[in-house]
Amino acid sequence: ESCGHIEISPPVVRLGDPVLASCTISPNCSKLDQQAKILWRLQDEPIQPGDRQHHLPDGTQESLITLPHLNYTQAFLFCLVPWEDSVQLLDQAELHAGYPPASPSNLSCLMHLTTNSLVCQWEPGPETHLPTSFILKSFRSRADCQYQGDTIPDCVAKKRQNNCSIPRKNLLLYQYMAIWVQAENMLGSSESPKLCLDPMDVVKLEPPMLQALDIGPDVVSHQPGCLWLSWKPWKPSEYMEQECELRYQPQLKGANWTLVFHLPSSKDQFELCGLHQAPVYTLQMRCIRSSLPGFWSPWSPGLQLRPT
Amino acid sequence: ESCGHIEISPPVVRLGDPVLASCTISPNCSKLDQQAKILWRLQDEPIQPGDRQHHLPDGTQESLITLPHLNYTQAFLFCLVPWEDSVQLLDQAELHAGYPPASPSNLSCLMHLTTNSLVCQWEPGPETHLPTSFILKSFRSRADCQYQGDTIPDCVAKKRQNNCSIPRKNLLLYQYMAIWVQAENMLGSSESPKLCLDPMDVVKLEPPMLQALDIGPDVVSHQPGCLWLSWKPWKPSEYMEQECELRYQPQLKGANWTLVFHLPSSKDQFELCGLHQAPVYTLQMRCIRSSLPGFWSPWSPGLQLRPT
Amino acid sequence: PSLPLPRSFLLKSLEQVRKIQASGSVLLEQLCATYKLCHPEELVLLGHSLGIPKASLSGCSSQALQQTQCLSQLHSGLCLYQGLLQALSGISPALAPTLDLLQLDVANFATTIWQQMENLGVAPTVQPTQSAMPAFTSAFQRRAGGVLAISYLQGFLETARLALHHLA
Repeated sequence: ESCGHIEISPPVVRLGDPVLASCTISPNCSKLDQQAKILWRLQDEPIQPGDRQHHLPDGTQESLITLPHLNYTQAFLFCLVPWEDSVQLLDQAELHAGYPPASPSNLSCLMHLTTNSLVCQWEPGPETHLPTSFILKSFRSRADCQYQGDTIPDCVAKKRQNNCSIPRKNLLLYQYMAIWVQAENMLGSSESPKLCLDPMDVVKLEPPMLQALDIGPDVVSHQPGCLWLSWKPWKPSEYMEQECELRYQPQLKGANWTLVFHLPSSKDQFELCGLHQAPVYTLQMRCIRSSLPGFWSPWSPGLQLRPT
Repeated sequence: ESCGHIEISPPVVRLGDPVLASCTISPNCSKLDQQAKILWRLQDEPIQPGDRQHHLPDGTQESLITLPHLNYTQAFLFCLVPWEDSVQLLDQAELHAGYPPASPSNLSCLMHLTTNSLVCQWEPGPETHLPTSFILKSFRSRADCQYQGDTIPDCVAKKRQNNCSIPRKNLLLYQYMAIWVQAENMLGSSESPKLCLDPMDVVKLEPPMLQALDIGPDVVSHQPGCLWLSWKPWKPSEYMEQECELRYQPQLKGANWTLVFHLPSSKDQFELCGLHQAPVYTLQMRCIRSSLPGFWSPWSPGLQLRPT
Repeated sequence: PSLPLPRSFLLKSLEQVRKIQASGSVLLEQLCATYKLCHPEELVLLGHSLGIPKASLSGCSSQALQQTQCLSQLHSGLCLYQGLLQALSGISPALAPTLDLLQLDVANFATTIWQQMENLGVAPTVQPTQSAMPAFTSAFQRRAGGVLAISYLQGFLETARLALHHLA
């Protein structure tokens, strides 16, 4: 006894596009008189009649309506009939409207040595108003990423998250992989441009551990304006050959940084002299993978030291 | 080719009790000469010979050793043979020692209206040094908990946690249940005394929302030393009839609280006068389920107000 | 005479050797701390009876360094140790993550070597098949086998490191 059934096509449209709906009352619906006038209501808008109402060969009553421009991203369409001095709802359908996804942009990836995962992020593009899935796709390749090797399992981003983390077991370190993002919703799909990278060339490097060295009084060369340092690389990156930079600055308003280049990634004892401009100096260090591709680490937290 | 196998009995003992171990070398162990002297090592202690070594009828070599007092809560026992100028390990067994669990004590439960779960906690008693499981057991009952109704699914506490949360779907509110904790490890088990409670009689009540009422200038009766309040019960407990208390105190060193008893759980407008001792007064409220068992909520956070 | 090896291959390989050696020593430290298995030399007999293999790097020795043979032995040795590490899975929940990472790093290094052999045109048509792995029948055998296999791997990598420096 189907006393009212709505069909809409298509269920999802571009915002502003038309929607065609039909509401049918089957003849065996005993409660309604067969000449009932089928009415429609979109959301909370006023009730309106259908464009056309007619009987189908099997006696079914059908009302057709075209909503010229669906301007709700989500809305309910009701099929009703008049009832005493009110109306009765027969069925309800959910309409969705939005946009197909634009191509995701600014795809970038970093290899996290602490979690051993490759984390990629992107910009999703304008709001689509529709549930849209973002999937990070990749396959193994060679240097120029033309060669298509084994496909790597998809990395499906969580809802409303524009990043995804490829676990270590899906990564072939020291080999190139092609990687891109695919966005998809009910109105279409799109892809970002492809990246071609070796995960180990995009390591997120942390700064070295910089420490003051307390030199015994005997060793101190009594030369004023000196201080002694030691540093060692960030533990998870110890196996990577790195080159580092030191910068120091007197604690004075508007003072400039002085840089020391091409330092090794670990040093037990390093003397820095000529520090006469202020009682306290701030020192920082950063490192980068040497002779192989990599990114600079951020500067280490400032170390305040008093020269002799 | 089993070139060495340790058997210990029992694998878990009370701390300080003896342990008997045997190490056997089967005749088909080609790599070892059959007269090899079987040796033993406990953890990092010096190597020692067995108490007795003999051949079994099937040619197996067996060495027996009794460790008079096992004083490690966890230790490795090694069976070795001399080899060139060193030794070779044949097998390793893990020994555990500790105590059977004491009866858990101070079992108490609170019904959390926000998570709709009955959270019980207890004191586990002295350290047993052994993996010990704590399980909250309960069954449905009547007022005096003598009657044994349906058993409620066990609530297994997470490791090293002395509390457990019985989910709403396992609770029959407004009915009594008997509830206790069972502790168990390899050396025995014990039970706490039983509690008999209706979850709704042990609700963890939160204080009401106390607010200053800004009375329009016309209404103000221009009587000095007055202020106006309104309060409403904590939202999740709104359906519970509650009785409340108000306390107020002038912001003076060592001032006492003055209490107002038997107040309703919600009030749109309440006038408090006679506040002449200080420019600012601190007010707090608390409530309790009225005419049915319950606990007092904590006092609400202090509200600082200026009487007229 | 064999074709010279690209500098990036040698640098990446040396980095992979150091990476594997680093996690190998972490695992050995954990096996020692957790199970008091601190001396591989006390496990040689057990190694024989379990059939734990030692991979040869004769073509990489400084006296008779033969590039193609060295690369080929390096690759098959890495495959052997990857198989061994795989056979050790289930060693213990605490060590499983480090063991999994070590095994993946060894497998990835084997791919780096194989890739380079293909680039040089010296890669056999078919990858070497995995030889039979020892069956560990007790927790002790798995732990002791782990200590032995990883200490053999560390020695293998040390020889590889020297050879790669020679080839650089």
